[in-house]
Amino acid sequence: MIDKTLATCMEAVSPVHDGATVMLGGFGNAGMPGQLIEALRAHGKRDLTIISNGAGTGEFALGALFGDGLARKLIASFPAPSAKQFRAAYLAGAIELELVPQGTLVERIRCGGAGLGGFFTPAGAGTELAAGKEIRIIDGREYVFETPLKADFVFIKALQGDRFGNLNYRGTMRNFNMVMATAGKYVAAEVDEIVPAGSFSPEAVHTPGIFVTHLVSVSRHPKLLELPSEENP
Amino acid sequence: MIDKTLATCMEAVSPVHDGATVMLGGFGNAGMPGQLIEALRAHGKRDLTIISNGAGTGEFALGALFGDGLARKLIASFPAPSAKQFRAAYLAGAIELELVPQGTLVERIRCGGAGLGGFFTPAGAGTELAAGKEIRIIDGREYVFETPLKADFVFIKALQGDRFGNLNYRGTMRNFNMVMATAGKYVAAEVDEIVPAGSFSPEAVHTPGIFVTHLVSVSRHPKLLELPSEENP
Amino acid sequence: MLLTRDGIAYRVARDLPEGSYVNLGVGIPVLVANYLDPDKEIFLHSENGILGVGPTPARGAEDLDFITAGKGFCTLALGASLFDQTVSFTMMRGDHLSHAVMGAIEVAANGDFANWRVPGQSVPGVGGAMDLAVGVRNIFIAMSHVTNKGKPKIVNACSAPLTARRCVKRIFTDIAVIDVVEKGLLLREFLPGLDPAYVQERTEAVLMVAADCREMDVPKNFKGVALFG
Amino acid sequence: MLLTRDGIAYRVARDLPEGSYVNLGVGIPVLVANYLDPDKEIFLHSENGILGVGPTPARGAEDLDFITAGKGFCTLALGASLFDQTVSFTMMRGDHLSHAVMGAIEVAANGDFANWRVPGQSVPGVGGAMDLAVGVRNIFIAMSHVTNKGKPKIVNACSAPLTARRCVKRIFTDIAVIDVVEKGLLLREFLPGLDPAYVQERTEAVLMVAADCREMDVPKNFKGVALFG
Repeated sequence: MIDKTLATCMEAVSPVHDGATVMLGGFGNAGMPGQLIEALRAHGKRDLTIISNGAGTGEFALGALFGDGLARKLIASFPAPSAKQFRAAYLAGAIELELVPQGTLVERIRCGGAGLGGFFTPAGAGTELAAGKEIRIIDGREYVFETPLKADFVFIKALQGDRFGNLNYRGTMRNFNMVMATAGKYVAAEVDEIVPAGSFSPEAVHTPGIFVTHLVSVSRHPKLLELPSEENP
Repeated sequence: MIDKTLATCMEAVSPVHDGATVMLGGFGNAGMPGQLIEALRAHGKRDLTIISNGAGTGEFALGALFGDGLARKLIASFPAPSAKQFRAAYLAGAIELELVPQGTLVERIRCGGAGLGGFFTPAGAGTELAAGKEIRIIDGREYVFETPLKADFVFIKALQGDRFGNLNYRGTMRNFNMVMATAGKYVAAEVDEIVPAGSFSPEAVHTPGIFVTHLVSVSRHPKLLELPSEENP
Repeated sequence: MLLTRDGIAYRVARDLPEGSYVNLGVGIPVLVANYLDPDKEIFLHSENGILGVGPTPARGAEDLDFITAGKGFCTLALGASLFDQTVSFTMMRGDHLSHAVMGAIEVAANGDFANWRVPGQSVPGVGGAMDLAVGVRNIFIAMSHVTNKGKPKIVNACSAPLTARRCVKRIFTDIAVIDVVEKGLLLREFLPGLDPAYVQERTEAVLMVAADCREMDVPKNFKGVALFG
Repeated sequence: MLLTRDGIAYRVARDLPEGSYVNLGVGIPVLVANYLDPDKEIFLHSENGILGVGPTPARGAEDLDFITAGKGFCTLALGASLFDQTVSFTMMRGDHLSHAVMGAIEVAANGDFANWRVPGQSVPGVGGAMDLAVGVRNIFIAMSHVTNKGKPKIVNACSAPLTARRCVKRIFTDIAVIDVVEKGLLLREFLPGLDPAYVQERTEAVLMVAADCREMDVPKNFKGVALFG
């Protein structure tokens, strides 16, 4: 019987090694695998290359990971002004940033997951983010050559999963999680609930189980459940 | 009020002009827009370039379109041995065939729909289907450069649609329909049923309405409803 | 008396037709949502996977799984759909959205614009701005006409790092509406009480004046919000 | 007494482990589905958008919206998912499926193979074969050892148009199981009653014989179907 479920987030992050490339899903707090990232922090491996849309905020999960000094490089599109711990590390020269347009980041991950070798995008042409990259004029328009991204470990968040690794999402949780699931050999999903095999309608599966190697059911990180307060609008 | 519904398939095909490039969804009989293709046949415009996975079979819809002599070129991955009318036209020199690996066809359509300029795929490298194409070695592996495909008109099939053009599919109907919907400025969907706005759960929309410009509700072509018989296994 | 940020947003909203698919950037652009004609069906897109963003939920009714690209909570509108980042950027880069409304640091006479990095900014972030800029037919810029130091933001050539070249279609400021056309900038509207010369004085690039150039039609207030100030 | 087509399919099925994700091509490969160990959970993929193809429905229970890539009607297995062509080919080309079983016209000693176009064929069609060949880790070939004219199909170099280069991992024929390894072809198994020399005589390329080369373990019949004939 196939059963991809693990008991704990620590178990899910345990194979991560120093120097690994790690993709982390989520966009803002929605769909962020907060408990897996906390486990990654506790696991403490260093020199990580993190691929993520942003750099988090605050004192937990993605935001705090950069304060721990575990990452040597971030590939991202939007480390927000509120990403205080990343900003401090970056300004101290302790972490490298590879900044890419968000659509290019998405497409590079898809390219890695879909077995393609690279693509030309118009995004970034004529800007400083195209510096040093191959340029090609196609049908009179300028395009930038971009290369695939893959990761040693991918950590994502979904709503529900079954023992085959099939996943679904709610609201705006899908964001980077679905495409990142295709771009690694080790893909662990944090879910609110593991449902019995056969619970999903085949038409309603968002991430087919083939892309997911492990899943763990855990309550969301308490900080991710906080509604905005006066201090935290 | 937005209302993308049309009364008839003839109305949906009426802007098609001689020399147009037309994408037709479906894989086998599943998800084939049979009534729209019959209307396209009746419309009778010529010198069409058809983009479709196959070349149909039998005496109706996609298969019969090639017998009508309306197409001057087919871009496809698998004109099956049972595509008798296409085969006859091809062997008579009456139609050109651009044969591409199926994954390359899919990706070229996606590339057109996603605003990209081209991509490198390993599929076809070292084969006669790469003849004349740019080759690039990336990380020691050979890739073939492929270019985007778009169409003047896209005709697809879905299960249900709403007046905004949101669509869902059942079973194996999605196939080429979802990606083709992104690759044209004029995208008409044939649906079994038009449902009231608000009927779809936002998580269950397969093709967001932004990609669909017109839709028409019509019973499926009778030939597509036939179960296999002794004569037609 | 110039337009407020809400006033600019109000004016932008007037140019969004029924059936448009619109991405609203952070800052003044998101305010546009408050001024859409309720009789027109317009789909608002959020790059993190929503087509059909609805109103902000009431305090206490927020749902943690429903946020916009600006990280604020949202609801969904009638006919909304949810999807992942690959589909969202297909919409953005693939010429499917009809309009993107963005802020800017500078806009040049040829339609170049800069909006993602203030020169000298220590930690850059770009997000989806470049994809929208190259992929959306109607790029609308909503911004103050000059900086808070009074320096023109509509210039001959951008000095800030570019977002994209030759893509801006229309500029909405606190004093004017200006189109980017083949030959340069075309003044379409100016604030009541001002005149084209006033706008030109605050614009580095040369403005052509449209034959039908007219006073902007914006009320003083809208549902209690001051559109002038 | 050679293996029948069902016999080859039976033998292929033995090499598919629990948890494998397998695409079965037309011809002998699709027969593999009939011989899978019911105690193992194995997901069958169909390129038109199914992961988890189930058994063929009973006559009269067919559903027109549920077909496989071979255009036959199908049901879905426990845990199945449905998706579109972009996701399907991400699985195929992106090294996600664990196995693809395909027929072949020829296989060369270096792992090249040809399966999509018989030389001189008037109307070519390629389908998804090339994407599977470049994207799946374990390419299994299931075919007769020689043509119906007795010509070897395992050759030094393919003469038919290639599907892909250097990708075949294992060849299952009606008389042998042969691995493609770094140095060439390695005979792993031969039919009971035959010997390595018999297989070599019917093979153009030189075969190395594995140290543990052994007789193939296939029963005469399986649920009433003859596996030898």
